[in-house]
Amino acid sequence: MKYSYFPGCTLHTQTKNFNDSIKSTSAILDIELEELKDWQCCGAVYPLTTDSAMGLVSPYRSLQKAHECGNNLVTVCSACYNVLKRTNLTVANDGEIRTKLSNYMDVDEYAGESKVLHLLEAMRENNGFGIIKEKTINPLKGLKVAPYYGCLLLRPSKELKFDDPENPTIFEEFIKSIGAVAVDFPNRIECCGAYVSITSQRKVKGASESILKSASNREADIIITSCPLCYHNLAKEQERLEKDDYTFKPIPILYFTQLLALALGLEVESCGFESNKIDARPILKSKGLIYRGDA
Amino acid sequence: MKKIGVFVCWCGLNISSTVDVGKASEELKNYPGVFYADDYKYLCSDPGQELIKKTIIDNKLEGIVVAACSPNMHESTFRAAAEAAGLNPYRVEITNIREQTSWVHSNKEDATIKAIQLIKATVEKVKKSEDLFPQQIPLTKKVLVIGGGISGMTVALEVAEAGYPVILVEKEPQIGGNMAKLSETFPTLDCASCILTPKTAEVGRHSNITLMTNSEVVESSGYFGNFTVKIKRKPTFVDWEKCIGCMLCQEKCPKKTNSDFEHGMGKRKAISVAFPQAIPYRPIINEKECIYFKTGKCKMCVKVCPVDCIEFEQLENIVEENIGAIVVASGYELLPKEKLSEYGQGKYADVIDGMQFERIASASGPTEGVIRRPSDGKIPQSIVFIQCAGSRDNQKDRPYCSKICCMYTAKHAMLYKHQVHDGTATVFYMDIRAGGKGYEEFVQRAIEDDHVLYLRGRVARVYEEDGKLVVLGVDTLSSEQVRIEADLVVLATAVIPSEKAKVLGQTLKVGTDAYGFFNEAHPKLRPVESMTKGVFLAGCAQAPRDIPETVSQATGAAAKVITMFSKNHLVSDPQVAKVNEKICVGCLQCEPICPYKAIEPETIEVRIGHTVEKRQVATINKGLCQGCGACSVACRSGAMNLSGFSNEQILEELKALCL
Amino acid sequence: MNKLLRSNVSCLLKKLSEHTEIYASTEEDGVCILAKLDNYEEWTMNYVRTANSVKDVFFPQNEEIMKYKDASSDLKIEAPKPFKERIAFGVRPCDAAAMLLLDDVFLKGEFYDSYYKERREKGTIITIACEKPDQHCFCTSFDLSPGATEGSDIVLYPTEDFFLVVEVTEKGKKLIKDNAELFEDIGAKPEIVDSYKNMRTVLGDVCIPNDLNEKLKGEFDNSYWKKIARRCLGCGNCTFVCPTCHCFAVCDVARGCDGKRARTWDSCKFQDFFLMAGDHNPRPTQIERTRQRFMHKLNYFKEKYDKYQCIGCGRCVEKCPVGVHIADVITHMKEEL
Amino acid sequence: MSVKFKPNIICFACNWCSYTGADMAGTSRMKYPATIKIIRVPCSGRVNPTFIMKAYQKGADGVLIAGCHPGDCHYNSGNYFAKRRFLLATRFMNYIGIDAKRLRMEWISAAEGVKFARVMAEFSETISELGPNWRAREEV
Amino acid sequence: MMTMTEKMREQVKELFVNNEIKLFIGFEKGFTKFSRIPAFAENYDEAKKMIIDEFETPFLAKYLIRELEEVAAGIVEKSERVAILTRGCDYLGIRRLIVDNIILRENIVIVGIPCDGLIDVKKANKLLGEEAREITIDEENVIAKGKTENKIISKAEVVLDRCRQCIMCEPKESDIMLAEKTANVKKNKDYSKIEEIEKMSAKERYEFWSRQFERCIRCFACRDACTACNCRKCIFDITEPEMLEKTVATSEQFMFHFIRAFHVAGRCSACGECERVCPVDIPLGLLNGKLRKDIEFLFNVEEAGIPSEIEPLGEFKLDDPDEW
Repeated sequence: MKYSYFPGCTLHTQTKNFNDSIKSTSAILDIELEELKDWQCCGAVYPLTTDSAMGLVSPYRSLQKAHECGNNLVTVCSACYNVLKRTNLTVANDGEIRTKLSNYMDVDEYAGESKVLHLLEAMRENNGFGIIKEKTINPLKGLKVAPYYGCLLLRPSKELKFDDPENPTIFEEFIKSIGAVAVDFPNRIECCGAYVSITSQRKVKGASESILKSASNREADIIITSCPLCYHNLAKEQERLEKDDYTFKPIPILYFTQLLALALGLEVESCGFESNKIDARPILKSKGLIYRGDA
Repeated sequence: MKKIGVFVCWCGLNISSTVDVGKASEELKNYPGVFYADDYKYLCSDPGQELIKKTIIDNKLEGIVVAACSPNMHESTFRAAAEAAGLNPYRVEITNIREQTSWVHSNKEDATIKAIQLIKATVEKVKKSEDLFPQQIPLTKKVLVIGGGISGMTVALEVAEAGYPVILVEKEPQIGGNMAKLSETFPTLDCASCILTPKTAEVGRHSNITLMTNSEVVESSGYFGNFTVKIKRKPTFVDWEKCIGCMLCQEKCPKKTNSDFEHGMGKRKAISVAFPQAIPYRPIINEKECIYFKTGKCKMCVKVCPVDCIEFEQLENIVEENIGAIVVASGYELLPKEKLSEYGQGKYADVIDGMQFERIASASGPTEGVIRRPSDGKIPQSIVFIQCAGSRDNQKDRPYCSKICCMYTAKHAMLYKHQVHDGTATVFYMDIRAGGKGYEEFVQRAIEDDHVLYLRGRVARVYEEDGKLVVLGVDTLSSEQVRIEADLVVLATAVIPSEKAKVLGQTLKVGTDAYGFFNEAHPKLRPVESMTKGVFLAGCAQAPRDIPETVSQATGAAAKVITMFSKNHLVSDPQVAKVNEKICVGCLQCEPICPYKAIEPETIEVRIGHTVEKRQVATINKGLCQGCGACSVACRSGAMNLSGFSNEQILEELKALCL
Repeated sequence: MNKLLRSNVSCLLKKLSEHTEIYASTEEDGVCILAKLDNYEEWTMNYVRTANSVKDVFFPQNEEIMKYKDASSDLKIEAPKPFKERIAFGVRPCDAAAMLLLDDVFLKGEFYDSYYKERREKGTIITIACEKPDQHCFCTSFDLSPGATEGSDIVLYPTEDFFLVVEVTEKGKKLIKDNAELFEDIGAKPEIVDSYKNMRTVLGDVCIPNDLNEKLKGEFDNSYWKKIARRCLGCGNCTFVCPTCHCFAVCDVARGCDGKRARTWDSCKFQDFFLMAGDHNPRPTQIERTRQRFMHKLNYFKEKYDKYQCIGCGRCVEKCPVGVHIADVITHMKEEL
Repeated sequence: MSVKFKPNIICFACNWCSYTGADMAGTSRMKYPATIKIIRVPCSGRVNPTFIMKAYQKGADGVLIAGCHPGDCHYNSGNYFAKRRFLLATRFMNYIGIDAKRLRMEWISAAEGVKFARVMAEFSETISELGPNWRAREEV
Repeated sequence: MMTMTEKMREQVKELFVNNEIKLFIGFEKGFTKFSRIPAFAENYDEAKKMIIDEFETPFLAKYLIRELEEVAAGIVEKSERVAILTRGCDYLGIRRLIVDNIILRENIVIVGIPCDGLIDVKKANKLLGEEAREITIDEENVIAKGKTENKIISKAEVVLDRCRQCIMCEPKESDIMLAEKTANVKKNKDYSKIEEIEKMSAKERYEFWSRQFERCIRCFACRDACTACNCRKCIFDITEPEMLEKTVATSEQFMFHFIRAFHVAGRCSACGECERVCPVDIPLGLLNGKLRKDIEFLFNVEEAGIPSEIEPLGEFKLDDPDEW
C-alpha cells in the first residue's frame, strides 16, 4: 500500500528517533511512505478562527500536493492528523472556502477526494496488526505498556472517526500485536496540557501530573504515545516530579514505533532509545528484552 | 342534457349588496342544461330548504347548483335537503359567491359578471357529476392491544368495560410491563405493585379480555375495521390450563439463571415465574438455560409436578384473529449502559441504570428492598446519580428529553436517604424537569428534607480506582471541577422505544420517527391516532411520558376505539379514487404516490370474444383512500379518476371559467 | 413553348401574390415543406419531394365546415368564408397526378364535395419536373415519369439557367398570358421534355399487372398481411403524408353556446378509426388495418375508379419508421397469386 | 379612456388550507380584484399540469396554485408532489414560450386570509401589466 | 462486424434447437438500400436472413408488448419466451417496459450486443454530395461510393446525433452477450442545444416552437415509437374527457406536445426514436431533453435516462428546491 507521508515539523529535528523508527518499521510492514516534497508546518491546532480561510492555506497546500501524487496522506503526530483531517473535511463540504483557497494559491481545486490517515489507521486498514503479529520476532513478553492517546487523535469524534472517543482500543490492539500487555489506566484520554504549557505552567502541571500518577499506580513499565507535544509535556513534568516528589518512580515514555522496531527485531541502537529523555533500556533489560547476550 | 336547478341566495344583504342576484338568476335561466333558476332571500333557512326540495320533486331535477356561501358552511345542509327530496346528494354543488365574491369585491358590475361565470362553471361541473353512494364497510368489533404494560392494560380494561372483546398481546410471559418492576412511584411514593396488581388481576379475570402473553404480532393485513392479524404464541413448555400454580417446580429446579425481569440484579430458576404477583401466575421454562434442553437429563420439574403439566415438546403456534382496531402500547426500554462509554460502558458492576436501582429498592426485588451494592452487597455510603445519561445529547443523536428521569432520580435519592440517613446522595443534573402535579414540591422535599445534594453540571467520566468509583464532574454554579469517590453510581439513562417497536411498525405499516417512537397523526390535535386509520397509539410507544400521562392517553385511545365500535358499520366518504379497468394498463405508477397505501395490483379476467384474458390492473381500497387525488395526476391514460372532483368535472369548470 | 428565366421566378411569384395566396416549397429547420409564402426569397429548389404534398393545399388537414352561434336559444349557422385564389408552386409531377385521383373521389359521380370543388377551381398547380429522383421514387411504375404533365396546369422543365414552360390546361395558358412579359417564346423544345419523360427512377419499374386487383380480391387472410403488420407500429405516418389518402373525420368544437364543425384527416391505421357504437371494432388488430390500407389502394380503388391509388411518390416508404414498402407488397403479391 | 385590460385568472385552491384561507379573507372583508376565479380541489396534489396548460389554451391569462405549507398537508404528502410537478411545469412552459410570470404557486394556510388577499392582488397586478396571453390560446 | 452476424445466427440456432424461445426479433435488410427493418423469426431458417451491422436501426422493444402475454399471465415456460436483439438503448426501452409491469423479465431472452454508435446514411450522403451507391464500414471510418467519386469519412463525423449522447453502450445485464464488453466510455451530457433555446427571448422561443408545432401533422408516430408510451388506451384516443381536440389548430398542437412531453418526463431514456420517426423532423429531443435536464438538476437525479423503480415524479424529497 502506497501513501504520501507528512512527517510534521518535529520529526526531522527533536524527534528524529521517532521518524527513523517509523521509516524502518513501515518498510518491514510493506507500507510504502513517500515523503511529501517541500512540506511545511501543518498549521498547528486546527486554526482557531474558522471563519477566515487563510488559516487553512498551509494544510490545504499539503493536501492538494498529496492528492496530485494520487495517494492518501499518512501522518503520525496527533496535531498534524487533527488539522489535516479537519481541513480535508471543511474543503470537501464548503465550496466557497475551497474556491477562495484554490484561487489564492492558483492551483486547481481540490475537494477532499483523498483521505487523511494516521499511521495506526493505515496499519489497521490493511490488516496491519495481523502482519505485525506475524513479523514480530522478539515479542515484548511481560512488558506492561500504558497507551496514552491524548485528545487531538480522538476529538471531535464526529469529524475524525479515529476510534470510540470515550473508549478507544486501537493502541491496545497494537500493544497486543507486539506481544506486550496493555495497561488500562483511566487518564489515557485526558489532555496533557498541549501548548498551554507555553503560557501557564501551573495548568499543565496539574494535567500531566494526573496522567503520570494514574499510569504509575497501575504499575505501567512504559508509556507510549504518538504525539511529540504530549511526549514533551509528559517528559518535562516527569523531570519536575522526580525533583520535587521523591516518592514518584519515573516511567520512560517512548514513541509507539520505537517499541514496534524492537519487537520486529531491529537492533537496539536503531530504535533511538538514547535520545529519549528517560532511558528505557534499563527496564527493557530487566525484563530480558534487550542485551540478552551480554552480562 | 341534465335537468339542473340553480338557486342563487341573497343571504340578506351579504351577497345582494355587491352581486346583482336578480340578474344572475335571470341570466342562468337560459343557460344550456339549466331547467329552473331562481333566487331566494335565505336559502339555508327552512323555507329555503323547502323551496329546493319542492322544486326537485316537482320538476324531477337531476342536479342542483346553490350559489351562496362557502361549501365549508352549508354544503352538507343542501346535500341533506336534496337527499331528502330523493336526489343523490353528490349531485349538489355549491358556488361560493359570498366569501369569495361579494365580500371581497367592491365593484358591483365586476362582481356580478364573476358570480355568473362561477355559477355557469358549477353548472358544467354538475353536468359531469355521478351518483355516489357512501361505502358501507363491515366492522369487526374486536380490538387488539399490543403491549401489556400500564397503558395496554388501561386500554384493555376501558374497552372491555364498554362491552367489546379485547385481545391483549404481551411479549413477556406476564403482564405489568415496566411498571411492575418499579419500587415506589412519584410523586406520592405509593408502592407500584400495590396500585398495579388490582389492575393486572382485573385484566386477568375480565371476561372480555383474552390474554395472550409470551406472544408477538408477526403479520397484519387489511384496513381499518377489517384487520387480519397473525399472533405467534411462543412456547412456555408448561401447560398453563392444567397448572395450578403451586410453584413446586420453581423451588426444586436445580438451575439458577440470570433473571432479565431483575435486569441482572437477581437470579431466577430455569423454570419460574418472574415475580410473585405476576398475572398469569404460571411458570415458564427458559429454553436456553434448562438442563434438560441442553443435556436431556434432570427433568426435576416433571418429577415434582403434581398435575404433570410440563411439556418439553411444546411448539410455538400462530393464531389468526380478525380485528377491528389496533392499539399500540409497546412501551419503552432504557438505553443500555453499554452504549455510554464515558460511564464505563457497563464494565463496572456498581454503575447501574435506573431500572436496576428500582429492582434493588423494590421489596419483591433480589435484596428485599435494602439498597446494596451489586458487586459486594455492602450498603453504599455515597451514591452519585447522573441525570440525562444518553438523552439531551447530540453526540449520540438523541437530543430529546426523556421526561421521567428527573422525577425518578429524585425518588431514588429520597428512598436511599430514608434507608441510609447519614449516606450522601449527589445528583448531577442540567435542568430539573418537574412539571406535573405535585412534582416540584416532591423535588423540593428531596432537597430540603432529605438533604440530597444537587450539583448542576455534567459528569465527564466514571472510572474505578482501588475499589471506589471516581466520578469526574463539574459544578457549573461554583465553576469548579468536582471529583467524588462514590460506592454506587446510578445512571438515569435515556428512554428509548422497546427494541421490537421498529419491526412492529413495519408489520402494521405505521411510521416511526428518527428515534423509533411511533408517528402520531397530528402532534396537537390527534395524538392518540397513528397515520394509518384504525391504528391507535398509547403510552411511551409514542413518546417518553410518565404514568399519569400514559393512563390519560390510554383512556383517550380507548375512547377512540369505543366511538369507532359504536356504529354497526363504518361509512366511508364516496369521494375517493376509482379505476377505469378498461383503460388501466397496470403500470402502477400511481402506487408510490398514495400516502395511505390504498392502491394494490389485482389480476382481473376480461372476456374478449370467446377468449378470457387475465390482466393486471390497479385497485383502490375504498376504506383507506381519503380522496386526495394525487394518484390521478400520475395516471397517464386517465384510468385513475377521483369521484367528486373528476378530471371531466375540473376540465369543464375550467372551460366555463375561461369563456 | 415559353422560357422562364430562373432569376425572375421570385418576381413572377410576387406578381401573382397580389391577388392569390402562394404556396411554394420552402425549407424550414432543415425540412422542405409546401407552405404559404410571403417572403419569396425563401423559395428553394434543392429538394426531391416536400414533406407534405399538394393535397395540403386543396384538402387541408383541418378545414372549418360551418360555424354556429348561441345554440340554446335561436340557432344561427354561418357558412365558412369564401376561399381565396391559391397557386401551388414547385409541386412535383407525381403529386400533381395525385390530385387527379382525389378529383375522382371528391368530384366524380353524383355527389361532389363543395369545399374541395371550390378550392380546386380557385387553385392552379405549377409543377417543376424532377431533375434527380431518389431511391424512394417509383413513379414510372404507375405510367408517370419525372416529367409527367398529368394534373398540373403549368409544368416547368428546369435546365441550367431557365425553365422550359409547358401549358397543360386553359388555366395555365391564361396565367401565362396575363404575365406574358416574364416569359419568352422559344418554340418547341421536345428534346428537353422527352429527356425528363424517359428518365428512369433508381428503383426501376415495379410493373404492376393490370389485373392485380382481381387477384387481390378476397385475399383477406393471406399470411403476408400478418408478416408486414407484425412490423407496423400503427402510427398514422404513411396515410397522412400520402398525397392520395383522403379519409377524414368530422367533429364539433363547442365553446359554451357557440362553436364550429370541422373536418380533419383521419387514418385507417389508428386504433379507433373503425370503432363503431357498442364498442365493436371490425378491424381490432394491426393485421386487418394494414391489409385494409393496401387493399384499398390496390383493389377497392381500382375497382371503383379503374386506377391504382398510388403515384409512386415514395413518401410513405421514406417516412415509414419500420420500412413497410408498397412496392414490396406489389412484387410479393404478384409472385404469390 | 382606454378600457383597462381585465385579466382572466384561474386559481386552484386546496380545500383544506387555501380555500379556507380564501374564506378567511372573505370573512375579514379583505379586497382583491374580481379578475380571479377559484376552483376548489381536494389537494394541490390534485392539480394536473395538463389543467394548467388547458387553462392557457382556453383563454386564461394567469394561473395560480395555492396549497398548504409543506408539512401541513391534510393528506401528508400532496403538496410535495405538487411542488415537484410545478417546478417542472413552470420551467417547461417558460421553455416553450409561455411567460413563467403567468404561473405562480403559493403556500397559503387556512389562517393566512391576509396573505391570500395580498397574493391575489399582486398576481392580478402582474398579469394586467403582462397583458392578455395570446400564446397557445385557441382562436374560436 | 460480420463475425457478429454469424455469432448471432449460431446463438439463435441453439435457442431454437433446444426449444428455448418461440420467437426471435432482430433486423434484416430493408427494401431500400442501407435500411434495416425489424424481422421476426419463428424458426431458425427464418432467422438466416437476419444481419447485424452498424447502419441505423429501428427500436424493437415496443414489439414485445404485442408479442408477449399480459404480465398477469405470469411467467411462461421456457419454450414460450421471446428473444430480442438488444443494444444499450434497446435495453433501456426493455427496462422501461419491465418497470411499468408491461412485460416480465423472465419472459424474454436478452441477446446483448455492444455498440459504439450507428451510421447516419443521410449525413454520409450529404458529405458525398449525392446518394451513395455503396457504403462499407470498417473500424474507424466509412467508405461511401457515389456514382463518380468515393469518399472516406471518419466514423465520428457520420455517427447518429443520438449516439453521441448515448448513456448506455451495451445492455447492463443480458442472458447472452454476443461480443465482449466494450469500454463503457462515459459520454458527457450535451444540453448545449437546449441551453441555446433557453437563452432566446420568450417571444423567440414561442415562435420557434409554434413553427415546429405547426408542421406537426398529428400522425402520433412519436407516441407509437416510444417505449415510455405504453398505455393500453392513449389519452389522445379518449373522447371523454377530451384532452385533445381532433382539430389541428396551433393551440391544440401545443397541448399535444405539452401532454406528451410530461407523460415521458422522467421516463424518457433519450433514445432519439421519436425524432427519427417524425415525418416532419420536429426536434422532440429538445423538448424531452429540457424536462430531463430539469429533473436531473432540480431533484439531483444522477441519470434521469435510466429507468428507476419509482419515477422522479412519483416520489419527493423534503429538501426539494423551494424557489421558483
